[in-house]
Amino acid sequence: METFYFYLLALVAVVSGYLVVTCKSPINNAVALMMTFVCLANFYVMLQAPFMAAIQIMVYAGAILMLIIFVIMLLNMDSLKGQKTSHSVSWAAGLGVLIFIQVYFVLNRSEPTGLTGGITNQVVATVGHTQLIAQSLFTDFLLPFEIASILLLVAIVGAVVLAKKNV
Amino acid sequence: MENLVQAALATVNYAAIMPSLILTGFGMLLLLIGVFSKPGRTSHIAWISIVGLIVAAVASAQAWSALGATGVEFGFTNHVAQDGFALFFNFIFLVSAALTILMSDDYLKREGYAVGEYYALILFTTAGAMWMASGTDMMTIFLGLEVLSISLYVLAGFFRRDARSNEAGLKYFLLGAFSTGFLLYGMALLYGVVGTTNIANLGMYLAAHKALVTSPMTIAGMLLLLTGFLFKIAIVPFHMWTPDVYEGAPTPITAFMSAGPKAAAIAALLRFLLLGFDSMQAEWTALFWVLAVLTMTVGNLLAISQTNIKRMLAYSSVSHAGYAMVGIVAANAIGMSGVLYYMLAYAFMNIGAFAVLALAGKQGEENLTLEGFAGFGYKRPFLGVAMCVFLFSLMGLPPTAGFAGKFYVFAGAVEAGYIWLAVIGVLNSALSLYYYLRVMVSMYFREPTEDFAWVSMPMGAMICIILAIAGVLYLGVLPQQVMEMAKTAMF
Amino acid sequence: MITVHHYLVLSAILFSLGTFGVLTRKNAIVIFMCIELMLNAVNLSFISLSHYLGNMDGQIFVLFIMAVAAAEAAVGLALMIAFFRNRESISVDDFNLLKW
Amino acid sequence: MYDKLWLIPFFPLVGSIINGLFGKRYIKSEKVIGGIGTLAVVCSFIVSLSCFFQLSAGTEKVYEAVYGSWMTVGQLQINWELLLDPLSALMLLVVTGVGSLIHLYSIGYMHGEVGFYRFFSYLNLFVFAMLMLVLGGNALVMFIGWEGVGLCSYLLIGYYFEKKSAGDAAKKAFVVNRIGDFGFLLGLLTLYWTLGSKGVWTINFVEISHNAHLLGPGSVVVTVITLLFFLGATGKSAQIPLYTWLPDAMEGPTPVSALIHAATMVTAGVYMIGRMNGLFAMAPDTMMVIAIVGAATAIFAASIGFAQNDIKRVLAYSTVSQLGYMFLAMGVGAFTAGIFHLMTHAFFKACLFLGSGSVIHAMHHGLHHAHLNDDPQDMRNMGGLSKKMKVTYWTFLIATIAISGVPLFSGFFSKDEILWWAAGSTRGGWMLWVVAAGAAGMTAFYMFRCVSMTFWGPQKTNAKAKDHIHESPWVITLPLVVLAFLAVVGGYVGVPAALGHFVHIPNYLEGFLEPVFGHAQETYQIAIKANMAHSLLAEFGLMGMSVLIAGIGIALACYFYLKTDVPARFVAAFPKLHRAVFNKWYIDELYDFLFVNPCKRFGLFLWKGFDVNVVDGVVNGVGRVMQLFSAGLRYIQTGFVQNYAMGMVIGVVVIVGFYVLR
Repeated sequence: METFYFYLLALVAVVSGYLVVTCKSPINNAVALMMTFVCLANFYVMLQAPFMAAIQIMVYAGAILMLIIFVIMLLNMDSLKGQKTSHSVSWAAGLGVLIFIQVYFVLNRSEPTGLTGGITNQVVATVGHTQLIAQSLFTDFLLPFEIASILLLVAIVGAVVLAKKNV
Repeated sequence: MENLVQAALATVNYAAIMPSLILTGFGMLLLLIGVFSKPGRTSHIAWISIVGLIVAAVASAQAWSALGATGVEFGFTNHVAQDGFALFFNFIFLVSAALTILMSDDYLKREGYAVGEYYALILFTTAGAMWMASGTDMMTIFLGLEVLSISLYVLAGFFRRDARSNEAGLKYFLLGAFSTGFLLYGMALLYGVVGTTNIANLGMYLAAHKALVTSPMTIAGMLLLLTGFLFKIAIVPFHMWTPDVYEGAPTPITAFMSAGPKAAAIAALLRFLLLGFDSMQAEWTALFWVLAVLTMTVGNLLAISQTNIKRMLAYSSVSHAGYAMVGIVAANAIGMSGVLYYMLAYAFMNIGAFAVLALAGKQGEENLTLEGFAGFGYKRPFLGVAMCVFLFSLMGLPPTAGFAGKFYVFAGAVEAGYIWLAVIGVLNSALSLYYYLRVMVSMYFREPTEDFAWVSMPMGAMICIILAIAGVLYLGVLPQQVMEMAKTAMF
Repeated sequence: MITVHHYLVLSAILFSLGTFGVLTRKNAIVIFMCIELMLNAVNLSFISLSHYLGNMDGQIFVLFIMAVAAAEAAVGLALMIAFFRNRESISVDDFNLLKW
Repeated sequence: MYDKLWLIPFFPLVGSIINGLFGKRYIKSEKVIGGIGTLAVVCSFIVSLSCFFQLSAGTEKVYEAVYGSWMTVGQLQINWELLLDPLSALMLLVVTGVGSLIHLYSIGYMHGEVGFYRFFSYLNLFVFAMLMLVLGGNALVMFIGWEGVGLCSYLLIGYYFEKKSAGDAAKKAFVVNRIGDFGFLLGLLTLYWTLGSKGVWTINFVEISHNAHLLGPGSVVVTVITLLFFLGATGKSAQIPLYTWLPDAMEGPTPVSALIHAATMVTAGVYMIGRMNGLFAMAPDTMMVIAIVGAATAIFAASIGFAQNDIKRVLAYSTVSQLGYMFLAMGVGAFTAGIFHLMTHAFFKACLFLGSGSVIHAMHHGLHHAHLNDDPQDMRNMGGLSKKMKVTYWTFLIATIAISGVPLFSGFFSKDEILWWAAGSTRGGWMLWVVAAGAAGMTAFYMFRCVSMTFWGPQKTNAKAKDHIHESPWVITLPLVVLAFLAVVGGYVGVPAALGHFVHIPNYLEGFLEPVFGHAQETYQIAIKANMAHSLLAEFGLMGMSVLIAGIGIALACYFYLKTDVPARFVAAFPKLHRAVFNKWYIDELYDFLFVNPCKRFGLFLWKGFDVNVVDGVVNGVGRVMQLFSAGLRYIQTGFVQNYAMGMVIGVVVIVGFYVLR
C-alpha cells in the first residue's frame, strides 16, 4: 500500500514538475508547481515529518506561490505568450539528463551513512514532531533562527525599496 | 517549557557574535532614522553607519586582543567560532563596507537615490559576511550567505528606475538563486554522508572513516557545495554573471561586491576546505590548480578587449580571484595567510579604483569608457594620481599592496612546489598590465574630450580615496605586521 | 518497501527537471518557479535523509531553506516588478543591455 | 657617511613630490621648480661623492644598510636594504653626476613648456628610481627601481602626449620593458626556488654571490636562471630582440633621451649583470649568449644608424650599438671593461644628446621665427651650424671623437679594453672581435656623417630661419662643456695595462672594482688567455687595427658627405638595400605582423570568440553558430542569463563527472 501510494505520488510529482517546466502560461506553471508542493507535503507525512508538511503547505503553497501568482496577475503577462522556451532545449535537456545520471550514479554507488540520531518513529510518535523541531530549533539552532529573522527583515526592506514607485 | 528556555539561554554567547550584533543593531537603527529623514538628505545616516562600522571594528579588535590560549570563542552550540580567522576577515569586511559607504553618499545624491535603507542594507550585508566567516555550521554559513546575497540582489538593483541596474539585479538574483540550489544539494548529500551539518564534525568524521573520502557521494557533495561558493567568488566557469552585474550595479556596490562578499565566500570556502575537507586535500588542490589557471587566464584575456572601465575592472576582479586561488592551492601557511592578505589588499586597491570611477562618472555613468577618461589625469590631477596608485597595485608593481599580496601567494605556491602555477601567475600579471595600462594611457596620453570641471570633491569620497591610498601603500611598504596577523589568524 | 533511495532518486529527478526549466524558460518568473522546484527537491532529500538517519538537523535545515525561499521570492519578485516597470517585459531575452 | 646612504634616493624623491604636488599651483616659477629639481640631484651627488671617497679610502668594501624588514616568507627574509660597494658607488656618481647636469640643462631646454613642473617631477622620480635600482641590496628592492625607471620613462617619453606618436612610443617602451621585467621576475622566482631547495632562502645580492656555487657551475638550472635575468636585461637595455622601444623613445624631450640613454635606464641591464656577476660567471653558456647578442646588437644597430636622418635617431641607434659593446664585455667576462664603457659612454652620449638638443633647440627657434614647419630634427635641414653654435659644435665634436674611438679620448680606452677582452678572453673569440671592430668602424662612420651633415658644409637651412639660429644659453652649454671635458679625461681612470705600463698610469678602475668582480673572475678563471696575456704585440696590434678601422670610418664619412655625391650614387645604385636599411630592416612591421596583431586578434578572439561564441555556440549548436557568424558579429546576442546558467551547469557536470566517474 505504502509502495503504491509512493509511486502514485511520485508520478504526480514528476508529471507536475514536468508541467512546471513546460506549460506555456505562467499561471499553469504556478498551478503545476502547487501540485508538486502538495505531493511533497504528502511525502513529508510519509517520512514522519507532519510539521514539515504543514509548513510546506503554508509557506510554499500558501505564501510563496500566492506571491508569485499575485505578481503574475499584477504584471498581466499576456505579452509573454508565445515566448515559451529559449532556443537551447535539446542542450538543456541533455544537461538535465546528465545531471540526473550523475546523481543517480552517485546514489547507487554509495550508502548514506553517518552519525545517526536517536529519533525513531516511536520517539516522533510519543514526543510529537512539532516539539522535537522546537527543541532543536530553540537550543542547537538558535543562532541560525535569529539570522533567519534578519534575513526576512532584509528581504522585506529590500522588496519595499525596490518595488515602491517613488522615493 | 522552563527547561527549554534555560537550555536555549545556555547556548547564547553574545561575545561570540558581538561585531555582527552591533552591525545588525545599527542597521535597524538606520532603518528607523531613515523613516524620519527626508529623502535626499541622508548624509547623517551615512555617518552613523560609519560609526556603527567603527564600533564593530573596535569590538573586533577587542575580541582579537582577548583571544586566549585556545584562540577561539565558540557560541550557540558550536554554530559560530570567533577565532582569529573570523576576526581578520571581519576587518576586511569592515574596511570594504566603510570605504563603500564613504564614497556612496555623494554618489547616491547625484544619481537621485539617497535613502537610508541603502546603508542599512550594507550593514546587514557586512553582518552576513561575518556570519559566513565565523560560522562553523552549514546552516549558519548558508544563512549568512543568504543575508549577504539577498542584500546584494537588492543593492545591485537599487537604482530601480535605471534599466541597467534592474537588469544587473535580476541577473544576479536568478543566477545566485540557481547556484544556491547546487550549494544546497551539495549540503544535502554531505548531510546524508555524515549525518551532521557541523563542519568540524564533518571533518572529524571523514578523517575517522577513510572509506568515505573516496565515496562518490562525499565527493559529489563537496564539489556541489564548492560550486556555490565558487559562484560567489566568481571562479571560471562560474564567473559569467560578474561582468554584467558589476557593470550594471551602482558603482559603490560593484566596489563592495568585488571586495567584501568575495572575501566572505573565500572565508567560508577556506573553513570548509581546511576544517571539513582536510582529509580530501589531494582532491581539491588538483581541482583548484586547474580552476586557478583558468580563472586568471580567462579573466585577463577577456579584460583586454573591454572599453568600459567598470566592465574591465569586473573581468580583472575575476582574474584576481584566480590569484587568490593560487594561495589556496598552495595550502600551506604562507599561501593561506597570503590569501587573507591578498583579500585585504584587494579591498583597498579595488574599492579605491572604483571610488575614482564613482567620482568621475556623470549621472547615468555613460562616460566610464576609455574615451571618457581621455585626459582625465590632467583635468583632475589628484584623482589621476590616485587612480594610478590603484592601478599599479592591481598590476602588482612594488611597493604596493598588490605586489605584496601576489608575492605572498606565489611564494606560498613556490614553497609548496607548484612552481609552474607561480610562473603562470606571474605571466598572467604580465598580461593584465596591458589593459590596466590602457586606462593610464587614456588618462595621460589623450587629449581631453570632455570637461571634467563639474566633478565636485565631496568629503566622504576624498576620505575614502585617501584611506585607500594609505592602505595600499602601507600594505605594500610595511606588510610584515599585517602578514603576522594573517598568519596567527590561520587555524 | 520504500527506502531512502527512492526518495533520493525522486529528488534527483525533480532537481534535474528544475535545472532543465531554468535553462529553457524565457519568463523570469517561470525561471524562478523552476528554482523553487530545485529547492524543493533538495528539501525532499533533506527530510528523507533526516528520517533515515533519525536526526532532526536535516528538517531544521529545510525550515531555513523555506525561510530563504520566502525571502528570495519577495526580493526576486520585487526586482521583476522594477524591471517590468522599465521594460514592459520580464523575458530574459530583454536582459540585453549588459553584454560582451 | 655610510649611515646617510638613504639620503641619496631620498633627495630626488622629495624633489619630485614637492614639484609634483605644489609645482603647478603654488610654486609656478620655472626657476624655483628647476632649481629644486636640480638641487635635489646635486645633493644626492654630494652625498654619493662623500660615500665614494669614504669607500675608496676605507678598508671595508661592502656596506649593507638595513632599514627594517619588508616581507618575511618562511625562511626568506626580505629587508628594506641598500648596498654600497665599489660598483654601486661608481654607478651612483654616474647617475647623480650626469643626472644633475641634465637637470641643469633641462631648465634651459624646457623653458616655457606647458607642464614644466610635471617634467621636473617626473625627472626627479626617474633619478630616484634609478638610484633605488643601483642601491638595492636585494633583488626586490632593485626590482622597485627596475619597475620605477620603466614607469618614469613611460611618463617622460609620453610627455608630449598631444602627439600620438609620443603616446604610442611610451606605451611601446613600457610594454617591451615589462616583457623584460617578467624575465627578471621569473628568473628571481626560479633562483629563489632553486637556492631554497639547496637550503638557502635568500634574494640578497651579497648572499646570492656567496651561495651561487651551490647551484653547480654550468648546470642547466643556473643557465635557465641567468638567461631569464638576461631577458630582463635585454628589455631594459634595448638589446636584440627587445630593442625596438629605444629609438621610438626619441619622442620624449631631448633631456629625457639623454637621461634614459646615457646615465640611467638602459644601463640598468648591464649593471644588473655586473651586480650578479658571481651567478653569471657560473653559466658559460649564458655568457656566450650574452656575448653573441651583444656583438650582434652592436653591428645590427650600427647598420641601422647609417640611414637615419633624424639626428636623435642616429644617436638612439648608436646607444643600442654601444650597449651591445657593454653586453659583449659582460659576456666575455670583462665586467670591469663593461662598466668602464658604461661610464665613458654616459659622458659622451650625454654630451651628444644634450648637444643635439641644443641644435634642435636652435633649429626650432630659427624655424619658428621663419614660420616654417620643417622638422627641426632632420639633419638634411641642417649643415654649417659650426659657425653659429661654437660651444655646441666643439663639445659635440669632442664627444663624437670619443665615441669613435680615436686614441687618447675616453671612448678609445674603454672600447679598446672590450675589444681586447673579446679577442683574448678565455670566454671570447676572434669572431667577436671582428664583429665588434666592424661595428666600431661603422660607429665612427655614421657619427662623423652626423657631424658633417649637422655642423659642416653649406648651410641648408632656409635663409630666413638661418638668421635666428644662435647659441643656446649658459644653462645648456655649461653641462655640455663639463660633459665634453669628462668625455676626454674620463678614460684615464682605466688606462689599459699595456699602455699604462709605458706612461706609468695604473688602471685605477680595475683596482677599484676588484672587490666586486675579482672573485668571480678568479673562481671561474675568466682572464685573458695565457698565450696572449704577456704579448704586448698582440695587444698593440689589435689596438692599432681598431684605430685603423675607426680612422677608415671617419675618413669615409668625411669623404662621402663633404666632398662627393657618393651617397646619392649609392642610393641610386642600390635602392632596395637603402630602403631596407632606412626602414630599420622592417623590424617594426615584422613585429606588428608576428606579435602585436596576433595578440590583438587573440584577445579579440577570446573575448568575442569565447564568451560570446563558445558558450552561446554550445547552446545553439554548431550550425546555428555558422548562421550567426554569417549574419555578422553584431547579431550575436549574449548577456543571456541562460547562457550563463548553462555555463555553470556545464562546469558542474564536467567537474562532478570527472571526479565521480574517474
